[in-house]
Amino acid sequence: MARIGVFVCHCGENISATVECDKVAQAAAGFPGVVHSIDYKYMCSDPGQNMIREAIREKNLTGVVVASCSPRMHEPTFRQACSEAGLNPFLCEMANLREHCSWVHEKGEATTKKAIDLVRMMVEKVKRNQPLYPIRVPVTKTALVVGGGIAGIQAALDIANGGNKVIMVEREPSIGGHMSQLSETFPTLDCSQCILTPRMVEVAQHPNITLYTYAELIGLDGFIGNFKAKIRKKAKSVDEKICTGCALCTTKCPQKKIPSEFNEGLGKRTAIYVPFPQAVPNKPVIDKDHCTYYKTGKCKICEKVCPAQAIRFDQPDEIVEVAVGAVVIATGFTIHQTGFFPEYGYGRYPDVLTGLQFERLASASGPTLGEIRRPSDGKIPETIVFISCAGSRDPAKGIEYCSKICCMYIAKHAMLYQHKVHHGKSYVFYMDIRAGGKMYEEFVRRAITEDQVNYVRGRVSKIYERDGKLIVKGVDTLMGAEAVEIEADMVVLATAGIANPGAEELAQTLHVSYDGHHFFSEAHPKLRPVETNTAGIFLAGACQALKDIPESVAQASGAAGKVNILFSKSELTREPLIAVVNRSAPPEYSTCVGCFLCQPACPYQAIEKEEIKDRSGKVIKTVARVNPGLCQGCGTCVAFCRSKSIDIQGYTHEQVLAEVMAVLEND
Amino acid sequence: MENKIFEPKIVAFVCNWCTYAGADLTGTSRIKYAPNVKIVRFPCTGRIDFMLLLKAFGEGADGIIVSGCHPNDCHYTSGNFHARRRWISFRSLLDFLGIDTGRITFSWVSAAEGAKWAALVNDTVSRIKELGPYTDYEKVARYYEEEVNHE
Amino acid sequence: MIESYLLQSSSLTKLFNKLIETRHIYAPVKKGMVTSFNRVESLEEVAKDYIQTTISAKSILFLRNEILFHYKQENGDVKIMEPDLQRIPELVIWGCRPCDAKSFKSLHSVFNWDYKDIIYSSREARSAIISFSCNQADEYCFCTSAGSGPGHTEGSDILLTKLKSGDYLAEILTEKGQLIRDMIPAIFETPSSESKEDNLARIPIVFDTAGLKQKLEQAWNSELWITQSMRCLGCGACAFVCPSCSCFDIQDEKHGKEGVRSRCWDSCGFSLFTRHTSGHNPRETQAERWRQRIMHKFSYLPDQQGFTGCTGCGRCSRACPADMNIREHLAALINDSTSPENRVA
Amino acid sequence: MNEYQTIAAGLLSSGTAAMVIGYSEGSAKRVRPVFFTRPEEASTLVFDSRCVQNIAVYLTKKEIRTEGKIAIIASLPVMRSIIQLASEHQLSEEKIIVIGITPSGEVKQFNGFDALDAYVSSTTIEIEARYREKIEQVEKMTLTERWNFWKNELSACFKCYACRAACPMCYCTRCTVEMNQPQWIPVPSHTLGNFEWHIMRAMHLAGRCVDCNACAEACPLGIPFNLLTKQMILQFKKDFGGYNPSLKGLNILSSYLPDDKENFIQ
Repeated sequence: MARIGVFVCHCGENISATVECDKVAQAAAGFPGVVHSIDYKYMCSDPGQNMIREAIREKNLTGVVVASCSPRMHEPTFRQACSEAGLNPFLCEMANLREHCSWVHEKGEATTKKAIDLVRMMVEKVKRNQPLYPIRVPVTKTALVVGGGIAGIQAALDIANGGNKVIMVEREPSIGGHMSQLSETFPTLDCSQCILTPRMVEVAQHPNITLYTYAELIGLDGFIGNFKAKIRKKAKSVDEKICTGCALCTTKCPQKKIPSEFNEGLGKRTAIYVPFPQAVPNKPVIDKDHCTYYKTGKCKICEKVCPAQAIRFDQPDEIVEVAVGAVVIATGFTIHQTGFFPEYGYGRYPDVLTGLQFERLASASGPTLGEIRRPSDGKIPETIVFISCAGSRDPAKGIEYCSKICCMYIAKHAMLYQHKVHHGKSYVFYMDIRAGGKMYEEFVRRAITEDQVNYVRGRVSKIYERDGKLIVKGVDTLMGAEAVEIEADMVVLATAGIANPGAEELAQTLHVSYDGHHFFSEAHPKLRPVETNTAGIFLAGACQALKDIPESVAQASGAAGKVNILFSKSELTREPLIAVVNRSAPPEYSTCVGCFLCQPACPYQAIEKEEIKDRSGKVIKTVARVNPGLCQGCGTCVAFCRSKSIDIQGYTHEQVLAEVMAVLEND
Repeated sequence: MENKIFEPKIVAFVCNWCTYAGADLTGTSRIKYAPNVKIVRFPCTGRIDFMLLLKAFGEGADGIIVSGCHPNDCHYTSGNFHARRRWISFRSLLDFLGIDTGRITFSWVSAAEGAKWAALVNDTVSRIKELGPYTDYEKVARYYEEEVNHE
Repeated sequence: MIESYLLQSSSLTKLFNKLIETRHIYAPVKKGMVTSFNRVESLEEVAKDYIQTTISAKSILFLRNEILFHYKQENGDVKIMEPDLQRIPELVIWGCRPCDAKSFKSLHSVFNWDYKDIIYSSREARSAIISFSCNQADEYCFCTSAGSGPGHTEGSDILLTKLKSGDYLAEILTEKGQLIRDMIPAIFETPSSESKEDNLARIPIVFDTAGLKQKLEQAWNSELWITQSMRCLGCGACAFVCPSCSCFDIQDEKHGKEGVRSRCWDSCGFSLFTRHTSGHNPRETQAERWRQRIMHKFSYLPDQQGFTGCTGCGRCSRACPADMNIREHLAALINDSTSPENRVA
Repeated sequence: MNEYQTIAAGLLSSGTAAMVIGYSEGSAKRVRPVFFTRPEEASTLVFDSRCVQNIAVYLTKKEIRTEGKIAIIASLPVMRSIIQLASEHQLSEEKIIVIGITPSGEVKQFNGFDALDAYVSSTTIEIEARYREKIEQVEKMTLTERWNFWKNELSACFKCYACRAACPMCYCTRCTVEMNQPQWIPVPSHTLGNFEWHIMRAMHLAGRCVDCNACAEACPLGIPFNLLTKQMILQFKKDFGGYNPSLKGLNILSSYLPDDKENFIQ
């Protein structure tokens, strides 16, 4: 028989001011199964907790109801107290008399009566509670970092330096990401590559990091601590072990007109190529789509010139499966190309550039070796216009959000231009200047005051070409919406940052949620910004939302910290409030009939098929099984299961039905 | 008994992460509302079995509130989406059977909407007060009373 | 003690009206395709043309759901309140067929066997059965093979047989019948010479019950249980329309601090009927449950009570969604030649 | 012998199928399901408008056991049921041969579930006009009238569960009405117990019912509870844009769209 203890808390006067706590305790004493019922000023205090512990020991309580504040506040406190007295912590429930009763109702009979009802409800629930034990799952102390940009690099290094193994997967032939393309960085104007390259090398050389470049994640199964990742290593057609990285092949390749991705199409590369001189690993790959041999079956010049004989045309793609305990997604972002903008010429004008293209022009390693020259004719632009919010904050274009980094990089671009073309004139069309960040506002001010960049508040409605000039038509809203027309030599659009193509597919592979713009969703916008809703999968950098380098690095370190915390123990314990499919003796084995309609209802792919076999190994029945590592305890499957074969611990059918019955009971 | 003002019995089925927390916020903000509503906590609206609504009416509830996270805000990503489908179909079935769906308030109340929770409760209470006690369903549940009343 | 009278067709209303002054009358009422015994207020409500009602009259005495007692938790104690049997009204079951009337015998025997069920008995004591002989039958009827017949008198208090003239031959069969006659003696006139038999439906005998019982004793392992029950869906339609099936379940229902314990119909055809808590089911397959149904009616009850638990009304066959025809199946069992060594399931 | 009889006999004599499930003449001009294993029995097969019992129900019964394949004479509703059952992992393709008879009387033998699925997907479930009218009639009633209508109809139910037994989709080995910890549905056949049983039955068939009408045909008391599932189908077509069993689709209640429309959530 149940022996329930009820402990009614006054919470100072927080509860007792409107609820007559002594009456509640008295009423509870009369509930069937209640053998102990008291009220006290502060149940959460040491003496209060002692009362609970003593009562458990002295009266052999089989369940405890603490009628006090919200369980979201003190449930761990009281469960701990019960546990210390030898009662399974899950045999303790709380009735929320403070947030849901005393604070929201006036003093009176009805309020006390409601408090009694709430206590009755929890007494009936706790009678049906079962002792539960935390779920333990082993942890594979290897992290998978998807993406080798600055966020991925930072996360990998932090995890690796924490003493854990890392497997990094990068889609491109080299790590480095967008940061490697940048000329200088705001607000310090230090050289991007100078600060990034050492980190890239560190990744390559770190004993704890395994790097897979030119590789993609194609599958992820399992659950926190125990994932199995499937990675496709695309054939590089070069034996990396033998290749010395001399790059002779790249100079001899007859295909020389391929637009360079690294240079945003402003430069060319060969079919066998190293994306940029500081690439890590610094070994070439053959781009099969452009290679003459792969296209025509003839050429093989690279093979002939390779002194190390490292070319392998017949190299296949390789699928590797790795066991990992956590995943950091750091797949970054991309930007809209100029072709997205009809009003700015649909990308027809070669001198209308994106911000990233301008970065390449301004970069010493870029196609112009750092000189700002027009792609069309190589001339140095005398007048340059920067347009912010190209696509961003424009619901008509489907992008409501601010791309966040543009205001700062436009200021940087304008400054770089002014530093390189002293006599040039630069204009910035902007909606607002968003320069929140350490030294950011000062940086923009510097552009305006020291470098004489002309900031025009207004939108550009149209760009068209006239006599080799780009005519930029806009308005200056600070001058009374006066029409402005500028004859520019070059226009740079701060095009909207968007999710990478394939982000949606990746999210589905990883079973993480994503927003309407295909950025990955964090578990909580404020309090869990680096976690996803799938335990063990974390976010770093711009794949979650646009962010600049320091923010990406900070989030990456945050994610790495989370991973290292996860890896700090060899076993993981989780609250056992998870769904369970019933099992019974033969011949039934389970009331589950294996329709598996619960599978699509589960947001976590936690429902597996289990074959029940006889001694000879013959399958008798296939039933559902909830993987305790994956289940997060939402209970959607429970409400959906027709035969009620799934139940959820902590919110069982018996418990919730008893609660409903009890709360509506007439006195 | 007859002179007593009708105080409806209302039970609320809410999810732990949004509406339960929202109701906590109503408390911490000291916003007052009618004491007729009692909350039963669930991990997620996805967990709320449609049978529980019938059971509540059978036990004499005059009104029911079902509330959880706003779409896209579900702690479990999609439990509320599943719940929404369930309620779309269940509500239509109840209505077809002549069970008063006007007595069921469905809502999304986030953890930040303490004031919305109070308003929702008050609206529901005053609406149910206007409708009066819900006896149709309870009567069939307490079918035996007619036979045993004479005792 | 049979007394025969002539009841003019016009007297039927008089009899009905007399009875309804003091008694509740239950009679067949037709609604759509379904005819069932409902409480009626006038003879017009009573169905005119029916071979057999869809549901038998048993539900009047053996309620679908009978409250055995009502309880309340009070001051830490439980108060039990039993139903007031004095409140059971005097009632008349009007218009049941001879096969139905006979079936009350097996209900009576079940509820008075080793324990006298006071609720059933009180209802039985307060009810009188006025049956009507059958002048038509359908191909499901087999009363003549099951110890009953279109003019069988057993179980009825009064049996009315409609004569060619439109008048009725009234047979007063019991004291209850005499009491009714004495309520309105004027309408019970001297009978004519017209033979009762000539006014009864002709229902061929397809097997003889004693032979069947003998055969069944050897038929435990017959293959027929399997082949016949193959199409059985395992529902309870046959048992619930049956006038003599008496299986029940005891159920508690709780509402807050009070509740009821009730007795409700159950069926041996349900797989749950014999299932143990462990999951083990001594009647694992539908074939075993079908065998139980037949054996119980035609072998066990005759052993225990001396009569069969079937009166050949044919309702189960009419109601069966899979066309399990008991008459046909019984005939097949009689002629069964499958080896007794073949085990069921 | 006609076409389906010939096919059935052929399947048995070649050993391709070990058993044929179909219909033959029964009592009182009714038809009944038959199960036979000898080719010569094929000539007793009938198929006409009387064949409304959904014999797909037998495919999941543990009593129907054969070592080899089962061939089934399948009307369109039976074919739909087979697809729905297959989508719920209840049937294995290797064990079943479908001798389909289309509403126009064409006999089609299907090799594999994909072909059957393609055929079933090419048809649509349409609620018959007479039921649509009845549903509209009920919908037009006031709330109280509707309640009284159903109270009157459902209170007649004596819970023989013929509706459940006749339904191919009710294959659970432990129905929720049989669950007693807790007792979700009252066992007695009083009005409440009947309401809750029929509400639950309808909800459990949501998105699964193939509208074969076998439940209503089986009801010995002629209770029009099939209106519940039919109304639900009409509603689903409106709310979720379509309704058809398919191997590819997801069950309506275990899936969702982020922009499902409703007008009642505050």
